[in-house]
Amino acid sequence: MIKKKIDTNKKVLMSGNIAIAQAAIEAGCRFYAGYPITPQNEIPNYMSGKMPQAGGVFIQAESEIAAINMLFGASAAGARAMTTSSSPGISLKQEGISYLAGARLGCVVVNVMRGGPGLGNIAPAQSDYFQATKGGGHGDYHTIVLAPSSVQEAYDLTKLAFDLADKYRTPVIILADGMIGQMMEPVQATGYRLQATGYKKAWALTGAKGRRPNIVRSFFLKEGILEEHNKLLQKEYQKIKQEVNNYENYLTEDANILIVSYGSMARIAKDSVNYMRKQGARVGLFRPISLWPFPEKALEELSIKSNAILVVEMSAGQMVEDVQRIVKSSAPVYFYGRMGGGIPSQEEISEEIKKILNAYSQKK
Amino acid sequence: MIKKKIDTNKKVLMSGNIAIAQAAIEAGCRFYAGYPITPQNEIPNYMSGKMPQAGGVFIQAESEIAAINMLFGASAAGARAMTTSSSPGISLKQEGISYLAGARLGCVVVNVMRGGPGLGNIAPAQSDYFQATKGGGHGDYHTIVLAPSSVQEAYDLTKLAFDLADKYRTPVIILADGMIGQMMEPVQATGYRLQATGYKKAWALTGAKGRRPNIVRSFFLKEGILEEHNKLLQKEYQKIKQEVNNYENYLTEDANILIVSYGSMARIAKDSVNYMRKQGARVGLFRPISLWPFPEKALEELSIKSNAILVVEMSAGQMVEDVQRIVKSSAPVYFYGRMGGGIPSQEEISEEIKKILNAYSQKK
Amino acid sequence: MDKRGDGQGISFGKDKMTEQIIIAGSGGQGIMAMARILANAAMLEDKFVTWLPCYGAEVRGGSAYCMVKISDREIASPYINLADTVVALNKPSLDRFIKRVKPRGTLFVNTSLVDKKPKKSDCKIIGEDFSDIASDIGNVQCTNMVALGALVKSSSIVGRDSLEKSLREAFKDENVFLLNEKAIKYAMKLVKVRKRKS
Amino acid sequence: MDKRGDGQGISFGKDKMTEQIIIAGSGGQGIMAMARILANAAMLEDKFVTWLPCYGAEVRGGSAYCMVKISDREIASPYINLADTVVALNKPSLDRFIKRVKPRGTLFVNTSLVDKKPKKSDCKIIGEDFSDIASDIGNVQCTNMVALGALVKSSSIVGRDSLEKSLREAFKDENVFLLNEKAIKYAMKLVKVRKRKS
Amino acid sequence: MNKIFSYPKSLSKNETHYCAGCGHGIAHRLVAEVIDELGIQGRAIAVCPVGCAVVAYDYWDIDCSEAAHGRATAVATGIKRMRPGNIVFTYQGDGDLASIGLAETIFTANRGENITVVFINNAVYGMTGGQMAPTTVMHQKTSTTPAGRGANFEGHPLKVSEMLAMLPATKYIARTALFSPAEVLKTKSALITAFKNQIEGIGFSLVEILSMCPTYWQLTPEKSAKWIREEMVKAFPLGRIK
Amino acid sequence: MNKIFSYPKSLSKNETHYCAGCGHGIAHRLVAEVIDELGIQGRAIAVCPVGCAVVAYDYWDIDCSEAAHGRATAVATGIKRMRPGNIVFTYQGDGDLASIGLAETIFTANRGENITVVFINNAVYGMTGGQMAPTTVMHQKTSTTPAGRGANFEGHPLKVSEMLAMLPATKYIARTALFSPAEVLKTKSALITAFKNQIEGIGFSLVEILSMCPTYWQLTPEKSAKWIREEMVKAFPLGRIK
Amino acid sequence: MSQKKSSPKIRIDKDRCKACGLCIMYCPKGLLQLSQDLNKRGVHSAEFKKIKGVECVACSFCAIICPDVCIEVSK
Amino acid sequence: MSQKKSSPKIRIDKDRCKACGLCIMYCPKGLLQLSQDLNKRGVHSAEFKKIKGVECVACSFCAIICPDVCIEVSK
Ligand SMILES: Cc1ncc(C[n+]2csc(CCOP(=O)(O)OP(=O)(O)O)c2C)c(N)n1
Ligand SMILES: Cc1ncc(C[n+]2csc(CCOP(=O)(O)OP(=O)(O)O)c2C)c(N)n1
Ligand code: SF4
Ligand code: SF4
Ligand code: SF4
Ligand code: SF4
Ligand code: SF4
Ligand code: SF4
Ligand SMILES: [Mg+2]
Ligand SMILES: [Mg+2]
Repeated sequence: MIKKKIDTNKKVLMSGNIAIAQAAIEAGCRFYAGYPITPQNEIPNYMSGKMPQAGGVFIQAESEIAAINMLFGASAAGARAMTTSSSPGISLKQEGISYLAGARLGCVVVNVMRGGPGLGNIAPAQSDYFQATKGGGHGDYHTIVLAPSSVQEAYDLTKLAFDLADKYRTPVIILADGMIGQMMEPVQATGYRLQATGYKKAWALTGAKGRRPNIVRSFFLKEGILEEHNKLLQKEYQKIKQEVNNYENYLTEDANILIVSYGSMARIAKDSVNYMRKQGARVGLFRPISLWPFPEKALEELSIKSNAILVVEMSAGQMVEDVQRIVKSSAPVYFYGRMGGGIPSQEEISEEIKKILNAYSQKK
Repeated sequence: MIKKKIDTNKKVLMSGNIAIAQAAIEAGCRFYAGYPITPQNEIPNYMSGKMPQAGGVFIQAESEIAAINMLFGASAAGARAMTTSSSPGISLKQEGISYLAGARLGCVVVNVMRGGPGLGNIAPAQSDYFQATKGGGHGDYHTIVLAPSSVQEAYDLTKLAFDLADKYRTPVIILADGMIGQMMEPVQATGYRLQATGYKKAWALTGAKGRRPNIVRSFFLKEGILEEHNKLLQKEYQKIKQEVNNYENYLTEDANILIVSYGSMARIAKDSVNYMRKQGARVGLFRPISLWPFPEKALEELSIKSNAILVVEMSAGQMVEDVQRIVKSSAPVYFYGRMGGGIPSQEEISEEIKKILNAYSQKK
Repeated sequence: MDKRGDGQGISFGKDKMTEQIIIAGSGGQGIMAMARILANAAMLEDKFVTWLPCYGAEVRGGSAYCMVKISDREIASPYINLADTVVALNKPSLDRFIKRVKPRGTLFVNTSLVDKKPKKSDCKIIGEDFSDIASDIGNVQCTNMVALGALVKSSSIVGRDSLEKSLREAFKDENVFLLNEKAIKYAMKLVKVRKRKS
Repeated sequence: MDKRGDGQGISFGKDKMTEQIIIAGSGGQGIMAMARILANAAMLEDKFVTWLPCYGAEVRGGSAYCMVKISDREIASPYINLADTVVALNKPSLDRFIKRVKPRGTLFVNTSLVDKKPKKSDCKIIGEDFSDIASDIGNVQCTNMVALGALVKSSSIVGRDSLEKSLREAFKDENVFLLNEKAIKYAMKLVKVRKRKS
Repeated sequence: MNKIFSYPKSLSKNETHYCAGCGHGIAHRLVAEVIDELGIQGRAIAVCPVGCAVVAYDYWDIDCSEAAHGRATAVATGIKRMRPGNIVFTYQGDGDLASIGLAETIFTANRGENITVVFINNAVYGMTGGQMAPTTVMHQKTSTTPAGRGANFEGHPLKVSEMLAMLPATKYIARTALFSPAEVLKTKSALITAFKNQIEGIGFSLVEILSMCPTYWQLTPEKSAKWIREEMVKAFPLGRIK
Repeated sequence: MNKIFSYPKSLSKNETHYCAGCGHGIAHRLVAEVIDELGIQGRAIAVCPVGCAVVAYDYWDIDCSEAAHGRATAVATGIKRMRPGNIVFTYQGDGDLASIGLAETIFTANRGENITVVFINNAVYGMTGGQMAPTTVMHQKTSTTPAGRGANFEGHPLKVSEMLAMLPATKYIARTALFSPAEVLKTKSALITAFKNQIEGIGFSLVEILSMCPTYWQLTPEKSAKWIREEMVKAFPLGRIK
Repeated sequence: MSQKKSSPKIRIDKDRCKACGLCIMYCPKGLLQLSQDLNKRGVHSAEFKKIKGVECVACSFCAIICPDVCIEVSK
Repeated sequence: MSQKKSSPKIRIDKDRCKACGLCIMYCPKGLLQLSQDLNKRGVHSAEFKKIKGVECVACSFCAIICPDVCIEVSK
């Protein structure tokens, strides 16, 4: 296995897509299967050259479906495995993801979201939140969902994703959007992580020599067994809910207007916070990083001291439903979104905040 | 076209699957494509014989994906079209459904849900609520979702589904579960509906003779156009939200404990209401029939006069999130669910209600 | 008959009659057909009915069962927790459903495929060699009809006319119809005979 | 430079320098490479940078553009609404982005592909026949480098050393490097000359 | 007395859920015999299909993976690439391998993955109730071809093995049957070749086995055996294809 | 002076977004010419692919449908069955038709749907940036075969047309190319046959067209034309296949 | 005659048997039949039929064709 | 000489042209070339090159191979 030494002192200008690919290899990913689709083509292109060099496998699969099912095999064999795609391709993987979840196989699935529905376009979007967090596939399963908002974070979260996938034996979705995938920023690489192999996988398929056969399955026909299996899954989900709660608070301590936003959208929202602060408004930003589990407690606490909450998404309003559910009647929840690849400007968001502020001052 | 006269006076004992198939033909469905999967095999089996007789087309597709995309074509050509499957097969159709929604093509998709995730089992379940109502596919789209709770209703809603699909140019999902699909009950057929062809489809592909070409598409690359298209979709969704709001209230007028349940689960919940009423408890049942749009207003109103709400599902808790979102802080929302094909008995549900009642009486 | 007021299948307020039957056996024993003929006969008598099947491994092997509810008024849940009547056509079905016969209910057992007649003090047990009888009549496949005959005879859930009508609707082929009818009739006689004996 | 306090790219409280540049053209004009070399040069100077591309029809034809932010401190959004500098390498790009130059900003126009020099009173307009110049140097493909030379020369967003270093990192092939360097240098000279003239 | 025919070691003692006369039982036993004879029980990994043989893992005493319907070869690819030292095979029905999974089958073969494929062609979808399979022969009546295949534009039986034989990367393709003891033995030797190829690193090998489904052919087991011999082989000629 | 070569009526005046020298432009024009000559502009329905030709509907003045990537023949099946009087054709790239859509392609052909398929084989995925296609030839370098196809177990170029020719229900399968005016004309006559077959109810017809992708072959248009003539035809021999 | 080996034998696991009849069909000596009794499964399992003068030749055909691995053969 | 037909002619839509050069490659008479000027697209489009004594034969090769349908041919 050839490993080029990674200079962990030097920042490199790279795109989110490349950051994800490089991080995967450094995290010990040794199986990659994918099918080209914009805006994430840089990942398979990069992997086709680098995976063989890293002693791993690159397969350009015949379809997204083949890719996710190859991951099923690679993961069943105990390997760290990744596939990447964008919205339509991710829709095709839903059956496979449900199988991986059902069979308790970890893997990393990257969705570099684009405008939908259907073929849509290739502009950045955040309209697959529901699919990722509620489970676009069938059955009672969840996958961990992590949403980076910078290239560095795309790199860091990809590494984290492999650990979580092994720890909890679940698919982990990196929910990036076209903006994160395509944009370049300086990245500080952290080098190879050899604890990658630190997870014992006694259940993995290695040949039954000297032990009872291992079976990887999600099918439990006998009455009651599937329910038991589901209880096990739910218990694991409860554990994940307790342990995975990533978010960023930006100027929220004294904020009475709270913006909730994730991914690249949160970057623009941050600009708006900065701008509104200059205008003297006490605006803050809550940025969930783990979208599932959603950092409910943290938001709940902030919501109590907020006069109003503005959810901003590059979608028709998806995460806003979770926010409403969590916030309950603590604060009114407003929404501003752009769809189909439209990117709101800082000004648009600030305008929404001003509207809310006006409504409040009028009330007084 | 041979049409056997349907005796609309005589009840016939039939399964939900057959009721759906027969209703589709009577509603003017002339294109059926599907791929076998338990527990809905009776539908393709029936259709293979009856569709040709009705002058329609039956195709056993090579896969669920082929089937949904054949529907795309049939619908683009202006026909009423249906496909049916069960959970894993429906997951495979997610890309296609997103395309149909994006291209504004109506069709009927039946999901006779089974236990998941993965291959799961073939017992009845309700664990695809998220997938159906939030959009398991990519992008900001919605499909109308109708959940029958009897065989007669499966028949009636299927007919309604075709009308809604044409009216709003959207896929309509019949979200049945294995119990509805498999059980038999007497059904009163209502006969052929010839207004089936009453929807003018000027946009349909018929050849461009004498007019400008029609294009059926979901792809809008030029900046801003996809967003306009999405706005159009959202406007249509608002219209649907206003116009489609199906639900049943069962003994809710004076109820202070409200059960919320849908589909076959609501049947068992009704037994529990009956039982608890005998015990003197003021329990009622709210049964949403359209799951998307969810009858929000109706539930909101009921929730205000309820002391507690118990959501009962054959899932780990999916609809409950919508209930929480809608009910906000009006009443505490409890949940009881069985997973992986487990079917709760009336007694189990009543037990939950008793627990809630006890908690309340202790509070006093 | 549900006269115990446990609420199953009983509407709030009124106390109408509802019969809850579970028929269980192995994949190939014709459980579903038997239950369907029964349910259809009840429908022909203008009763409310539900017929809820449950298969094992998709279609074959394993144990399959079917829940039938017959009532004078609308039936809420088709699902049966405790049944008035359980028909168990093989051993695994017996083991599984014996505990789901209501107190004072009836349990039919196919003693051909059960080592020993089961014990359960709080319900009536009717044990017959359904499979052997069917074999004797000429086809072990008729086991279900033999059981159906015994069930209808001893419970009069449905009338004989509607049963016959239902049977005709189920078997268009005259020979098949006759064979099945024969099995039912034979069983009806048998149950009477045996009953007298016991 | 953002000195107008509109908040774009400016952190709350402090008023640091942020340069916002949009480079636009058609698919084959090397927009992305040009922007990347620029961004990388800034990174080599330890600046914070973001580089955000936008392609038209997947890769070819249509109009493509790239947004580059260069700042002394962390950059929130990589997205640019109004830019300090817009470089428009063809007509559609000009039409599209002319309205997004900030007051007192700079607009670079490739006059080779534009009928008439545009009018906009509130910003500086630098129009050069970038394509023709590139053609003259020997390769119309170098249009982007000619524009880059002009941009760096007239704005000094990045130093020449870092630009050269960045160029080296971009073009490993010596000949390709030399051709591109030549284009940049030529443009740098040119802008000076023309400036004097005007 | 010596046992000359006894229960294979790699076959679990569980009774199968298959119908009487179903070919799956024979094929399972053959696979187990071959595993025993090649001494690979400790390193064999099976990928089971979705089809009547879905719980084949209950019948073999080796490591097994499930696969989504049709995707067994994709799953096998993932396993084999990560565990090249193991002997990885798929066991798939005709619906699984030749309908929903056709693309995966062809591409896995075309990549020349060094795996073994056991392909059970019983001309119907057994598990879901006897619908038409891609391999259903002309005029055969099934649950979804009530008037016989061909009456409703269903096309012709698909000869997947012949298609795969066209691919340069496939190394061994044979079609055998289970309708008689002699054919069962031929099937076994074909399987031995197909597994040996993998052990020796030769590459993609597939054995297509014509197998009885008495239930959905609506024939007795005996008549089913005859139907393969007399009818099915016309559409699917036996022998080594490549 | 009479115009002997002019702009086809069924071709819209829009300029295409294709790269210089891209074969799609020629193929589009040929399709339009054939539609004009057969007088079917008023009843033709195109199903456009996902690939560089995704917006072919902007270039033809006829009714058109989009199709999800790879599913054009399934969409065409739905249209044709509901509109048997229309002339329905798909236009698909090699990624679309032969990779993700392979199963749909084979099954549509096997059912013998009476449609016409125009198959653009340019040996790469154009739209997504020049990745390997199933038709990429041995040793060809692409974005995902940086060391040339074959160096990393990618298998061999897939001859879909030959596979389809095996199916009894396919009526006409031909492979042509666009590398010279003469080949362009041959392509046109193949297309005429393929469309006529549909008009006459003969059945499934397909024309595979070897087409230049100068951008991702990283060759000039001229060299691209030469590369087809000299290299690509070795893997994909021209002529009528069936 | 002293060289005559002991009778070859088969052993049928009756409760496993599904009565498919394939062994019966293929026994070259006609030595197998369905029994009168029902087994645990409720079917008439296969059984060895003793016919005078006809010996089981241990050809294993019955075992080879049996889908349920009910038959063991010894020699 | 009176029978000599008028010169066949081609017309190139220069602004459509992408300068792929395929028409140039295939003109049997060598009558096409890239122009010096840039067109609207910024490329040096194809143009007819007048060569003394060499006539366009209206073979249409240039038009047939042109991917952008830039060329009309008349006779
Ligand atoms: C995605 C998906 N589609 C459909 C099914 C239902 N299904 C289960 S097995 C099967 C086909 C079985 O036929 P075959 O592969 O020929 O196997 P056999 O049962 O005949 O051995 C189908 C369609 C499924 N489980 N998953
Ligand atoms: C489900 C899905 N997967 C992947 C893509 C991305 N994609 C668009 S076109 C294409 C392949 C294009 O190649 P080809 O079909 O050969 O057409 P070409 O561009 O070469 O003409 C791919 C993979 C998509 N749009 N949808
Ligand atoms: S249905 Fe057919 S394939 Fe399935 S177990 Fe029964 S006989 Fe075998
Ligand atoms: S990338 Fe290739 S196929 Fe696509 S338009 Fe350019 S030359 Fe044509
Ligand atoms: S071993 Fe041969 S002869 Fe003996 S019973 Fe079996 S089949 Fe008959
Ligand atoms: S072959 Fe096996 S299962 Fe069939 S009858 Fe003989 S012993 Fe029984
Ligand atoms: S028509 Fe023929 S001779 Fe005339 S310019 Fe075109 S290619 Fe040359
Ligand atoms: S073939 Fe057409 S596009 Fe190419 S150079 Fe000639 S005129 Fe221009
Ligand atoms: Mg099969
Ligand atoms: Mg291509």
